[in-house]
Amino acid sequence: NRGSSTGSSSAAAGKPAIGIDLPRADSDFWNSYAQYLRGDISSQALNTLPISSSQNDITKLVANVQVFENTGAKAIVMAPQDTGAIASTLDQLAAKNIPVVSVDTRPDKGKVYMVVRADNRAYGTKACQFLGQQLHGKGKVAEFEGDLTSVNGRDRSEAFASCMKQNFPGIQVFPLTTNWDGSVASSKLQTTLAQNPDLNGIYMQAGGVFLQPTLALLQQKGLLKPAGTPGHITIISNDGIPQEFDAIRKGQIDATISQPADLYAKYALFYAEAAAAGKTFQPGPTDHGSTIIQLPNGLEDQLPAPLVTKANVDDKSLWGNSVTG
Amino acid sequence: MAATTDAGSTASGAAAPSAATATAAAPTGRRIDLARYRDLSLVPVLLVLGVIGFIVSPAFLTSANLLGVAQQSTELSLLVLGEALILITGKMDLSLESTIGVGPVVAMWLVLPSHGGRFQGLGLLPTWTAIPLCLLTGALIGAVNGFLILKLRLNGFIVTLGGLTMLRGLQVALSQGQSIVEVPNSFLYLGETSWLGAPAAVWICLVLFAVGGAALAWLRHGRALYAIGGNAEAARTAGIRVDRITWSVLVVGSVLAAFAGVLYTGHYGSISADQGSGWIFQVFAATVIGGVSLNGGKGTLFGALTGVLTLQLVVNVMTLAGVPPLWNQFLNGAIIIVALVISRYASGEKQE
Amino acid sequence: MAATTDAGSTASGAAAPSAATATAAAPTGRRIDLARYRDLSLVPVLLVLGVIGFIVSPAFLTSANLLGVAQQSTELSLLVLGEALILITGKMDLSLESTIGVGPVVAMWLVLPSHGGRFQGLGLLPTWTAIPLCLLTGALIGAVNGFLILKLRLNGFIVTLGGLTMLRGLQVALSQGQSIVEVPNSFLYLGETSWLGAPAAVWICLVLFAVGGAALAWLRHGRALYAIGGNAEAARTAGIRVDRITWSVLVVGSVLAAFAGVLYTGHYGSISADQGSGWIFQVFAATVIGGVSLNGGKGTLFGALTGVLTLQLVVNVMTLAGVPPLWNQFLNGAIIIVALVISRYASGEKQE
Amino acid sequence: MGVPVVEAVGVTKRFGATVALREAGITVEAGESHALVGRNGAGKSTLVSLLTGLQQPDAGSIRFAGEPAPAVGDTAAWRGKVACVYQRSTVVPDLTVAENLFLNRQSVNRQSSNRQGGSALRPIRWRALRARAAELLAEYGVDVDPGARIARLTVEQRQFVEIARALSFGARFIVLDEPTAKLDARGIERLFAKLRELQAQGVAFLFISHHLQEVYDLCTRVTVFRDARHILTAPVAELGHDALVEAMTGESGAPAPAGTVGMVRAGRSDAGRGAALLEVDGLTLPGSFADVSLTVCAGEVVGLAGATASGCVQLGETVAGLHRPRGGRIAVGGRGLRPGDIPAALSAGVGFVPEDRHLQGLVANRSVAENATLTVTDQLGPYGTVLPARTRAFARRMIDDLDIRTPDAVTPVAALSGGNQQKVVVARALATEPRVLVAIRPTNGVDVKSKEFLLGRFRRHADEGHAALIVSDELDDLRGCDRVVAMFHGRVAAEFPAGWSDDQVVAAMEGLTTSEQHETKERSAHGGHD
Ligand SMILES: Nc1ncnc2c1ncn2[C@@H]1O[C@H](COP(=O)(O)OP(=O)(O)OP(=O)(O)O)[C@@H](O)[C@H]1O
Ligand SMILES: Nc1ncnc2c1ncn2[C@@H]1O[C@H](COP(=O)(O)OP(=O)(O)OP(=O)(O)O)[C@@H](O)[C@H]1O
Ligand SMILES: [Mg+2]
Ligand SMILES: [Mg+2]
Repeated sequence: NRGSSTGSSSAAAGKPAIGIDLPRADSDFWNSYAQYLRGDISSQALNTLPISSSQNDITKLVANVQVFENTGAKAIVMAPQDTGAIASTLDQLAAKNIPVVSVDTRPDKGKVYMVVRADNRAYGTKACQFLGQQLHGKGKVAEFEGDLTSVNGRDRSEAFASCMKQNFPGIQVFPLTTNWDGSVASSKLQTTLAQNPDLNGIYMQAGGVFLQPTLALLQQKGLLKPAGTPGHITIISNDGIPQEFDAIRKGQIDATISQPADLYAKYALFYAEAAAAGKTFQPGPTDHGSTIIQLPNGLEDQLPAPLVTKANVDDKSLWGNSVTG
Repeated sequence: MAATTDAGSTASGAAAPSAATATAAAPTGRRIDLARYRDLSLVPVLLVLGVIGFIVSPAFLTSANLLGVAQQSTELSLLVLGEALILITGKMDLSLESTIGVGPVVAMWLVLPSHGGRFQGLGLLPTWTAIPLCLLTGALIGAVNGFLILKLRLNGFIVTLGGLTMLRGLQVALSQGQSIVEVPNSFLYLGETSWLGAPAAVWICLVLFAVGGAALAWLRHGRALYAIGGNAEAARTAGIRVDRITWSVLVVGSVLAAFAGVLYTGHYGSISADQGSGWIFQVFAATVIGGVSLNGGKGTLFGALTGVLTLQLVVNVMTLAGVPPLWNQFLNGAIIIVALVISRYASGEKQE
Repeated sequence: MAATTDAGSTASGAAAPSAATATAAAPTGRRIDLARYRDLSLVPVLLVLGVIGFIVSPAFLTSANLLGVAQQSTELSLLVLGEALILITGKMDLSLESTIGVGPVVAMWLVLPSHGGRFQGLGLLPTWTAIPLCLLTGALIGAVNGFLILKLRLNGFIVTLGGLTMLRGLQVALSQGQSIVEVPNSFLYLGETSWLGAPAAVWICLVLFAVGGAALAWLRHGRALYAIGGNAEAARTAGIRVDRITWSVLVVGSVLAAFAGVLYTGHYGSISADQGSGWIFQVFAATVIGGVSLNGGKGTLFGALTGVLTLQLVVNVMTLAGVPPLWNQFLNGAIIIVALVISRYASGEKQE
Repeated sequence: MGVPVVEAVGVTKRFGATVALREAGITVEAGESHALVGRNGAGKSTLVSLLTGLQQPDAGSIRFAGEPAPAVGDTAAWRGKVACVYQRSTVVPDLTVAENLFLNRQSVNRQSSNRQGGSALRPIRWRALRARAAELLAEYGVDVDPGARIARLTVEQRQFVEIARALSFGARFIVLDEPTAKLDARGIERLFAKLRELQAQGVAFLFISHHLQEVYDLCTRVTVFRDARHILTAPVAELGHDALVEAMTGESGAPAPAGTVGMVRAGRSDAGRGAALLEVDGLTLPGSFADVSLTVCAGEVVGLAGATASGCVQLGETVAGLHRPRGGRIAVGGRGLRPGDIPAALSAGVGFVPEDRHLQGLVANRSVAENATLTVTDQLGPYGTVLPARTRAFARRMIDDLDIRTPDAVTPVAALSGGNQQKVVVARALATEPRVLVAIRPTNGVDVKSKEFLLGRFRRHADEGHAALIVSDELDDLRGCDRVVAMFHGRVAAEFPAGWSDDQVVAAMEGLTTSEQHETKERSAHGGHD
């Protein structure tokens, strides 16, 4: 595990220092992100300060950022899971001309150099559309929401809900709050199944957390029928981790939305380097198949988040298929 | 805490027997000592919840739903079992919430091969040793806690709070923050299988609670827990080996937590890196509303079990009722407080 | 519990006081009674951390870094101040961790206009009332806690645990889970401004700790807290209005938490929906390693403050040292335990 | 006589700077009943903790019947050699009487009921246990439900549970540390009868008490400790009361022994009485007492005598504001008191020494100074402040005034010996210079000299123009009073002017209003020897 901080080899000595904070160490998605970061740092010989982790706590993030500031960071990469409470820190960094790349979340206020993320509202909409089509516009769907206080979760929930209401009024949605906890999701799903044995679909907002508990429960209830057979519950997940791909291949779930951990890492570093070098970007399409849009407080590069189904699950370009270890 | 005397309690004080006048002793026998029934104080709450559930949804009283609630309670109830024993002995262990996660991870780390899977273990030991290793890890954690609390005389609350953080950190470090999915079948079996139409975990929990309850009620060493928690000095003068028994209880509590980890893994199909995270509040809530005193020496396992069921039924009924997500947590907290009030008046006893 | 101090007892043995001759008591005065300095027991820990920090990074001893640590400690330290007062009085309040969030949200809900912004309030009151409203909300929460604990005689730990959940739920419900970003400037001012080169919040905290410490040491009602926490019944028979003072302390604790919410909002620039979530463990850890007893009647605010600084310095030094993220939490917990051990041997006193 | 059952030689025990025992020793022969006396803090309880394996001596050796004592911590082995009624309570309040009696040997059956433990897996038979407990309690004439929780028992009943438990181990050597302090006259009688019965069976006792008369009644030899040292051991019969007190105090020509405390009251007459300071009129507290009226005048010390159930303790507590009476009126200096309000009573000038110092009197982990000034924090500085210098000065005055033996004013009160702790409680009550002092069993656990001193202090307080009401069932406490009011079953039974005889008061306390009773001899002997 060591070595995260040793990217600063001799080649890196002259490069501007980049401070990187990880939002948490205990989730599959963020660990993949961290692995990609480390890989990219050493392959590109970047000069980074020791990587810190804020354990999903905004106050720790701010403390860590302060340390970066005091140890000479020229650009900072962070993933503030609380998009409000980072505001004053961003202002402070802007005052000191330290550009910030925000990964995965879009700060509500305060200047950012670039937001690198996929569009979470698009996740919700894509999931809604997929389920709506598979179920032909009618049926019952359970939705595992994340934490109500998480922006990403909220964006997905809102987009999913409004899309369902607009396009598939025949589908009844059971939103279940889970605080991103697999056991809570499992128990609420169990209750929902007792009440609605004819449940047709499930949308889980984070495969890393919900996938195994859900599969285990359905298995136990004898409801884990392969896709295409009668009684199959249509499941769409979100994240794009290898386990989800396995489940798609086995027909246990139908689809997932690949949240590109590799691209998050790659472009976070790319923009951090560019920022430190003083480059600027304009809204519009990019050279890597995404679009930069203008935000009130900066720019956002909306990375593509492909829908993965049985049809394209073996695509080598999907990060979930190339993750190491 | 403060035993405020008002007119009512004085009355009973004076009516209480004096040794000098033998006849005056009778009243004690006749008056109902409500405090003895504090373990049943949640029963009315459970009934109320049952009625609400029945009104809210016809699905509530189906066996699928009730068995579901029972199964969802299993892991929590094992932690509660352990914590109840520890609290009765007058100690506290917050680190149980990490033991449920770190036990399985250490076992996997020791048995899973060092290449092949996504998770790299050491592959030191054969796969069948996974469950014993997990329990052993639990025992070790309990023993270390006991050492810190009983030998170094550190404050138990804070030691185990530090332990909670450290063990959770160890779990993250060993598992590299990933869920471990390729778990050996032997390890999954107990948590996922069913016996006689009900999940095996439910049977196991019932047996463990029955065994624990019986030991507390009828065995000398079980009764010693109450004596130690009630007045450790008195227990010592009565010849009870206070430190040795307390240590054993801490070990048993941690072993139960590690075993809860086995059931959890089977139940949810993988070992997630934040398994059990945040549970300790629930554990305390269940144990204490079930009538176990934080000051030691009071409470029963039956009471603690009703505490778990209350918490789980609240979630179940709220899900069935389709409470709007935004108001979910608020209602949850409000119901706990209402349950406390009901149980306080049902037991007629001040909670200290 | 028994305060056995053996160092030097042999030497002084010959001159030791006899119970029957008052004059012989003098030698004890000369010996250093380590137990009296338990409030300073973290000072060696802080020194060790300082030395490590100095070795690890030249940035450690810069004023920017140290002021940063101080500012990051402010909100937590206010909660610790409140909790320390409550613990000294022999009670507990877990709901402080929610009060820090719900206080500001309620204030915003009452003052922000009902349309225009992303967050829709009621717009009932003028903007300048935001801070008073926030503090008032805190006072109300404390008063309700006091009512449940002192009048209904419910268990304080569990009532406030229920309260914690309920208030957090209320916050989520009112704010619809979103951060509130358009906060009036008056509300932000204290948390973001600087006075005399240091953040205003740091000054405010120092003043509040000094005032609190002075009150505990030199005010009649302050001293009463120790008596109540040590033996509430003895305090009552000595004419101290136990319930009234306890109630006040609960209210003060909640007001401090609400005020911490004001500083937090200014410090981080918005009110986030999970502001303070999970802090209560930190609060307890800081308070107790700082020498305040969970059983009441013991500890000082200075000790509690060293507890906060210890926890914050640990995080700061670990970040400066570039501890690998995966091992971060593990080390954090391990250091807390080591700090406990050091402070236990530095104070020479068993922790109960 | 053969090998002594227990022999402690040259034992030393230190607590920090305090030497509790310095090369002290004691030898108890088989079948002997041996008294251990000494002033508060002399080291008696410390010796007990060494003899029963609770603590380890720093130096010296302990042998039982010639064999070395078991290792500290091997409690089971100790229990086989010695049983003990400790000075501080060793019952578990939330367990039942039956269980407390047979703690850690619940599952042992009747035949071997003396032994510890028993098989760990043998289930407890609760019904049988309760039956055995009932039998055991019946031997002491204590009628309580064996299934009741200890917490619901009176102090005296609890004490009997402790005694019954210790005696039921079947040990050949039993230590009793102030077992009579919490018992009333009949209780003491029953205890002594039981002890004599065991003595006849060859059981040896080590008996600690501050009631020297009990020593003369029960014991054959006596050992005196003073200042942590062994002073003498002699047959009781050879040592007169004065010689015994002299050995304890180290002062020759020992003045007033217990029986003559009343002498302090020399030459007082009704003429010395001033205005009524405390007026209690038709006071009723349901379940405790009804329609009680009582007046205490300035310059007067009034005794309120009554057994446990007489309600006299509750009456005292009601005057101090601890309970809210149902009816009636309390006035101090002519002004009515707000009922059930302790601060109001305090500010009206009522000082209060509560019955149980551990429960109601002391904040154990706080200093002597803080405890002694707890009631007068409003006098220790301006604007609600409490200035440390003034606190210390005030406390030193109280320490000198009441002769409290403490290393210094900032010592936690828990580190004081029992008698000195009691003095701190008295200090706390006197600190306010109360117009009316209400003291409940104020000499509880206090040695002879200190008792005399405290009672003299109360008298002085009255002489300064205040009033004192002493609630007690100990005749020694009442001897110095100007008047004694006796209560029985919640009513005033009789009132005696100075010069009462022990028989009269005891009879009134026991509800026998005629004074020709003979059965009360025992009690009077207990109280007023000499
Ligand atoms: N644990 C302890 N820590 C410090 N000092 C102690 C401790 N136990 C006893 N002492 C001191 O040792 C001395 C002897 O105390 P001990 O309790 O043996 O006296 P005692 O003879 O039983 O007095 P009493 O008649 O009041 O019960 C006292 O000065 C007391 O303050
Ligand atoms: N925490 C402590 N620190 C110091 N000394 C202690 C402590 N606890 C007990 N002691 C000592 O142990 C001895 C016995 O304590 P205990 O409270 O029984 O006093 P006691 O007289 O003599 O009590 P009582 O007569 O009310 O039953 C005392 O002398 C006291 O000094
Ligand atoms: Mg003693
Ligand atoms: Mg005593």
